[in-house]
Amino acid sequence: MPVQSKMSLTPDSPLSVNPSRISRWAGAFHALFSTKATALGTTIVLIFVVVAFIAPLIAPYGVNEQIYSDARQAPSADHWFGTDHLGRDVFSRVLYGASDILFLAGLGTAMAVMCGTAVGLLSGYAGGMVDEIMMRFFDSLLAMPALLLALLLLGTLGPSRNSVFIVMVIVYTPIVARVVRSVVLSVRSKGFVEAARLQGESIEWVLFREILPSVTPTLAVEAALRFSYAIFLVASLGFLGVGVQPPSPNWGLMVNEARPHVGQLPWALFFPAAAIAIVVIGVNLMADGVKRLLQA
Amino acid sequence: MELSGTNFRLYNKRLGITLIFVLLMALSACTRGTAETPGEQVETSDGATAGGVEEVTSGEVGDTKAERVGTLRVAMQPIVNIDPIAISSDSEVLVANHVYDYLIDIDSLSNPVPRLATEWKTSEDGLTYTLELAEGVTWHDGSPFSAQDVVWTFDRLRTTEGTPTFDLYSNITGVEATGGLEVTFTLANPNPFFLYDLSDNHALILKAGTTDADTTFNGTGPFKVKNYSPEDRIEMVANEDYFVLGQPRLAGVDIIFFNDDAAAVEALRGGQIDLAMRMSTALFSSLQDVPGITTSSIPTNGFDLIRLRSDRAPGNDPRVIQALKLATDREAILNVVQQGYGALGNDSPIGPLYDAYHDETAIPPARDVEAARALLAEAGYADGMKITLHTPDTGGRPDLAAVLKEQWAEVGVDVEISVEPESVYYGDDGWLEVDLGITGWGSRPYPQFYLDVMLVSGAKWNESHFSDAEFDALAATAGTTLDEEERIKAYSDIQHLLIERGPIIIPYYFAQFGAISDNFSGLSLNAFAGRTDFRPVRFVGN
Amino acid sequence: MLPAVRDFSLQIFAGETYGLVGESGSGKTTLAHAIMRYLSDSGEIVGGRIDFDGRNLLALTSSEIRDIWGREIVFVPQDPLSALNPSIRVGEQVAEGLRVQMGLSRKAANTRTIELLTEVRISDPGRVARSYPHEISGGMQQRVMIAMALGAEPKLILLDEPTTSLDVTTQAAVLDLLRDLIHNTDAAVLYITHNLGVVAQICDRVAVLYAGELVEDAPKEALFEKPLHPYTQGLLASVPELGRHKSDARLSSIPGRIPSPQERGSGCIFAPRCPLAIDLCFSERPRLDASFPDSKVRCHRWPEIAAGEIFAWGKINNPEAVASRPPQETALQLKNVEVGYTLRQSLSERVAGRPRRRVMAVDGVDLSVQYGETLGLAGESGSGKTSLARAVVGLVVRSGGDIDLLGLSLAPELSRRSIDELRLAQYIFQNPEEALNPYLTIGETLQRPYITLMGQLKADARNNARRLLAAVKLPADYFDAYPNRLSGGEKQRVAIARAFATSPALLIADEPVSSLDVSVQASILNLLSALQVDANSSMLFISHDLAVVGFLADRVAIMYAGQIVEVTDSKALPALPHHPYTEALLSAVPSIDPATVQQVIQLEGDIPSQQAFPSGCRFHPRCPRYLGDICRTVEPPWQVTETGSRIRCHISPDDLRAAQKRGFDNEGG
Amino acid sequence: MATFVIRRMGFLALTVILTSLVIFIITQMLPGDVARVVLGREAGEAALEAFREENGLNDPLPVQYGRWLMDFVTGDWGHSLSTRSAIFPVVMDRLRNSLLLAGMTMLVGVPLSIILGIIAGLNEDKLADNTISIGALTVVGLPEFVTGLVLIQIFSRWLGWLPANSSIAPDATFAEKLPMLILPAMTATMVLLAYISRMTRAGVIEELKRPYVRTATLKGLPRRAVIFNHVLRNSLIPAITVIAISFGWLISGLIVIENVFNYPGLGRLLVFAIDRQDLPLIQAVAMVAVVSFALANLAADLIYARLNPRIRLE
Repeated sequence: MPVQSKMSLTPDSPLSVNPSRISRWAGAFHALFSTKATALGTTIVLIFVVVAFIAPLIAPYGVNEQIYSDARQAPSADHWFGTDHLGRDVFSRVLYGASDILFLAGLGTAMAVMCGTAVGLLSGYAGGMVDEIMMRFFDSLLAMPALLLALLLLGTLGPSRNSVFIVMVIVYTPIVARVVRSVVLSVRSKGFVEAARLQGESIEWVLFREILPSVTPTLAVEAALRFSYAIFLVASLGFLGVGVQPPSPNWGLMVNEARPHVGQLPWALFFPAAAIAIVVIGVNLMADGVKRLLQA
Repeated sequence: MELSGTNFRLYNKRLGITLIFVLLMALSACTRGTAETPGEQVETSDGATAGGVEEVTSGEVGDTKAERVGTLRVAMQPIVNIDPIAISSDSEVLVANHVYDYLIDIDSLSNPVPRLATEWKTSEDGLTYTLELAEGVTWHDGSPFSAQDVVWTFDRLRTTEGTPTFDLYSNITGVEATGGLEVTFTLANPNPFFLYDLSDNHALILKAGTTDADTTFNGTGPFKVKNYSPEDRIEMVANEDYFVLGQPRLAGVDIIFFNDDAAAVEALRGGQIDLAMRMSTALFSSLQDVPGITTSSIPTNGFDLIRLRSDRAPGNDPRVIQALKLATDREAILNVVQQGYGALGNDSPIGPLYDAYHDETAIPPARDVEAARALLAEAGYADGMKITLHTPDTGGRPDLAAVLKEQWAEVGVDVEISVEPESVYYGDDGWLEVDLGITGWGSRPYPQFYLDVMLVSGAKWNESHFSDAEFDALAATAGTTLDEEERIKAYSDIQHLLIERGPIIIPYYFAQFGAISDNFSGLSLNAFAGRTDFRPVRFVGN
Repeated sequence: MLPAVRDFSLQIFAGETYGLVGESGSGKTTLAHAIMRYLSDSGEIVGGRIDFDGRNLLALTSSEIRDIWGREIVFVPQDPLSALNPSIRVGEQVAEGLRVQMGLSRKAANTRTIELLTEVRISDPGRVARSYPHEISGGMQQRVMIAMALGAEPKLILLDEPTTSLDVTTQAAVLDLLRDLIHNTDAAVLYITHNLGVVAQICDRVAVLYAGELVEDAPKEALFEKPLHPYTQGLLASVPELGRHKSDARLSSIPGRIPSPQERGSGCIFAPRCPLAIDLCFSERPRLDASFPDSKVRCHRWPEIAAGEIFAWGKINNPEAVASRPPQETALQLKNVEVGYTLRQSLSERVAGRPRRRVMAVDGVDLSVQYGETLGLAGESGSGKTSLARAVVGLVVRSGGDIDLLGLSLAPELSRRSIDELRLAQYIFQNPEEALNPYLTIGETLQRPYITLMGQLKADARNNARRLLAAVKLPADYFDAYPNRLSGGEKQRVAIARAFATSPALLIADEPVSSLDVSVQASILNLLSALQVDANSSMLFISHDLAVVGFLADRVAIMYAGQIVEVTDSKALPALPHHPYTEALLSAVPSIDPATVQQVIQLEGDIPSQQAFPSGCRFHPRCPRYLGDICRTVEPPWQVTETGSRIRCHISPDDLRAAQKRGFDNEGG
Repeated sequence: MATFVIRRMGFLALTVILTSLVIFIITQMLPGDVARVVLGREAGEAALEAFREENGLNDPLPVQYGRWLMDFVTGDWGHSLSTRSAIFPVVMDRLRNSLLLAGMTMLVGVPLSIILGIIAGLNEDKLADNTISIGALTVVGLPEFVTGLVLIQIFSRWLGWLPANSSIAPDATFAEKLPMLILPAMTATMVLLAYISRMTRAGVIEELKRPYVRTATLKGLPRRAVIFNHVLRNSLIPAITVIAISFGWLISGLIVIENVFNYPGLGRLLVFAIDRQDLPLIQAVAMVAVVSFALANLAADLIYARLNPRIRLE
């Protein structure tokens, strides 16, 4: 049986997580644009972040500027997204809303990620009773649907921006902590961590230099996911009227405020709703990219 | 002695007949055929005043033995209280109004009209009222109704501490059954508005000795409760033994609870409910051209009140309230927040609906940003002022707050808005505590009510903590004098006084909206939605 | 598109067993898949022919090839657990193929399944057939895979490292089974492996694959006797054989690493690593020449090699060989060390008052290591050797016993040991991939011990780290590189460097070469012993491979079920007598000498669970030399043999020797 | 298996008890004085104090908690502070409605999501996959209230096929309820669809890469048999877990959807209770939600264990 073959294989993507410090970033950047989908997601998120920062510079009207004579207008050259029932420019409000969402959902997520990481690191590394108690406590928080917990907490704290922020931290910290903890548990027994312990490294070094970097990629994916959920939560709370207060340009609140007018001013509902959808999709697509980056 | 009705004839005429709007098949057909804009439709109704009255009558005359058909499905906010002594919201009153009966109703012309009381007499000194009660009235549990039930009910209303009627009826010195079906009220001081007080929202007659009115329904009213599913709906069927011949004309009324007015309007549009009365202007205007639905609106004296506490900084400086008044563009607010429905406010609770008392010359100064700034600077707020505006989450109040924030920002007042669920805002007396707040006030048949509970020194709901000797004297005069001219004068002075220094801004008076399926006819809107009467409503669809 | 395998030609005849040898990255699994025309989405056969039984497989339709799969060509993969569907009972998995390929009825297929399971020497086929894959041992799983392959009486059997993932004794048993099965079949067999010993034992012919190319193809005897390709020579020279010791000869090793598909140049693919390479080798790719009538080799210089004029590597005594040191003083002393865990209970279990389950990984071990000595610790997985090692450095907390290092009594907990104590004992981990923090540069990793353990300033630490890098023969530019640029062997060098940075008195190496290729393994072993001599460290060297242990260690301790059963001088390993367990382990090491016919001692059953050790002698349920009740009830005593070994057995050393000698004689005769 | 079930149930009980503590603490911190809420704005201090004494509001918190928990377990859920009605029948009625909606959603949404997920997974990175994935992602991006409003606009306003309002009557027959269930169920399906189909897709892709698929293929099994007998069996395990957990979400987490459609389920009741600071009602609804959620998780665990023989060893 003569066998002769000539074979060619395309190898897996040569991307890897950490070639060197500089090219590591370059690699990450490359990965975030590696497929059309992730490139789209990354672009959306980048635009979103940029808009959030420069909204006051590019918005044609003020966030709450009410031009009574222009109230209830359909999209036009003057008002790209039309105006709402109070004569506010929907386009400008959607732009300002980007910073509202970014700073509320973004900072809330960031804070939750920080708290969750700290708790997850300690809990996972310490193990034993500390770990057990923390995890049981988190289980009990996670045994409630997130929105239910959020509503209960908001009932207690009263509706305000700060409350929404605190609620987000309380709701998401356990989730992040569990994710971090599971990574810590798998990294903790790896040779390099044990080697560090054998070399008498301090707890801080072990936690932050040995373990944390390995947690980071998972954390990045988790943070992206949390962020997209946070946008949802902020919008949903706004929609239920228990979140940020009017006349904040919160997209969820805008949808809620536009709802009675949907028959006549559909644009006032459509654009903020579309903004939510696009950003959530963007964040999700980017998260997929980050995930791919990890698997490569 | 004369029939009490005549006392008020003049008043009624002045009130104007613009209140009325009758929903008729004919009219709705006309709407569908010709009406292009909501405005036109309202005008049609205004033009047809006299005819409207007759239509109501003719509707009632019809054949008295008509079969009771059709169930009217009404969208309302969820109810919480069912005991008449504790009810307050539109929907709670609406339910009670059909399970129980009042002694006297106030009709859409603000005339006291008979209900359980068929006629009444007032003594010369105005201190004794004698009411004759209807015959053949039975309770839903089958037992007969008597004067004792009325006595018991009013004793409960006036002696139960902590209820709104405890104060209202403090003027009553005695309630006696002076016959099997006759009851006599004795007053300490004359009260020209006593018949209206007898028709207070809470004054529904309960069976003597009832202890569980907060969980059960045993009334004499036109409908019996078939099923109450808290937070969801209440289903009622016609009371076959109702004492008014030929009423009710419906087989039943289902009141379905909606937290969300937009959802209610969707349901109306989809034919799952037949009547919606609570809705924002936006929702109302969205219903204008919908086939099969007739819309109508009537003016009311209900209003949103912006009030600043006057007993502490910053409101204790009259220049501050003056500046805020100057900073406010009432017309813009009416147009934007209420989309032009309703009437322009003049910072007093005596609105144009009371045309006997409303003073058209009492007009707040026009918006003047510079003057407002100057006043604020004088008051020590040259660099602006930061203040939180509290508002319940219902109706157009959040919008009103958002507009005020913008208008006041121009004079340097930085408003932070705090929106709370209505129940939370009113539930814990927070609304009486905060410095700056928005409060919704419902329409009443006479204006004295507002002055007595809201503005006189120490009044229970004096949320602005307003205390002004001149005002108090004027209010007392208006509330007790039997001289109509004196009252008109006092009310006029009050309006000018409030514009000048009252710590309140009233930017508009509401219109009451209603939208009903063309399957029903015979409904008249009431300025206070809870007192809408379903007894004459007929099912005319298929 | 990069070629993973190119220009590969091979002929296998019916009844022939072909060994395909290559290290990781050589493309042997890709090749196996290609032969079956089974390729993953990323791969493609871009040219050539595969003729099977008169048909070109590449020209067949997918339904035609499906008829061949499982029926005429069968495949036995490397990792049986993942190759079995976890949620289907194994019997059904065997029967399913029989139904589809042989058209058997459900009932007939089930009957045949039991027969097949019996054929692969599964003693309780009914129970096994009803089990899920995870419920049976690795050896059992692989037998099931083999049964699955044999069911259709195929014409070609592809075996892809079928024993690599198994424990030593199991591996031996499965190999034994395979040898018999192959012997009794007419099918052509392609046996893919990296293990030259296995090839020597099983195959008729051997093909050597390097970086996707066939470099040598010869009958087994010829290849082992006279390898013509430098790479083949290197491979053979780098295998530590039983009985070879570091004091005799250093192991040869091949420098560098297998080039990735992108790195392959235009010349001979092996030239960059070949000590015999000449200019021609770099410029022109050699053809596959027929060297002898029956052999082929791809080398420009094979005639010179064949003539014995040059050689790349050979089994010769090496002048640099490390001299064995005479025993001095005791450096490390273990007394009655126990490592026991209480299994983690959930809170609800605790609430429910369930008794805590205890597991003994190490149960009363006494051992000592002398200054400068290397003590080998051998045993199968689950024997407790790693737990023991980790207890010494404090990575697991021992539950009993004393550990003295240089007279210092070490606390059980790592956190209670001083920096000085930490500096004395360092550890090399089994898996080089996990040994280095992927987020620190090699330089940063190597500086840390100087900073933390020696208290040096950063600049000094940096210089020392650079010196260290050179000492383990890694290029200086790796200093700023991250570990992902390094190969497995290079990572292990860094890990070794880190461990030696502080010149520890004791070094513990836990299977440091088990995951490395043979040629790399040799260089790591050489490096270890060289550094050990320089630092004058003692070493505890753990491995499951007796040949490796025997090569590197001065003395060897054999561990079974948490206890030491034998301690012997490594040079005495080839001699008799031994503990019956040691005997079984020794018999299981495949010899690379094709002339040796091995008689493997097969052990019944599995290593006992750490939750319930057998009474008496813990080896008795599996012991081929089981005496009777005494083994079952009484703990065996320590006995000393003539060769100086200490054996824990009821059988006297003389009787043991006699019995074991007889075993050898039987084989010989 | 029996011990596994018992262990999981013990774990569940523990979690629910801890969660009940969290709920109790949060609700205790709600602003407003219960006595004041009940007795109204004008009640005197003496009346308030009497009420507190009578209802044990002056007891130490742990005592109150213990009493509350015991009452909850024994089905004595007290009366609503706002509507004065008994809580148990109301909550049970809403729970039934929630179960009905959840059941409807599962019936339609789950098979659809799984099929789409499988199609996407088997055609990784091909047209079908991209279409499904982009569709799912788009739905993921849309909050429920937007999806719900869009569906109302299309099916209720434009086409007039289905009612926009789902306030089903308590005595309605299923045939009467059905049209009202469709839109909210569709909205919930959208959320599940994205979630479950992505999960299924990932499961299929992951399982397709496993060596046992190669074993099955090289056994000569037809592709169909490989997919159905081998791949799906394993790849659906995580999806089924997700489904069970989603069921818990459907019962308790449809707060937004129930409010958009005015559906009388637990979510709407909760918003009602929170709006009115109705402490016992909030606690009861939250507890029912938590217990349902926990039971769904338990079901997920058990199904997972049933399907995945490896788990049972643990």
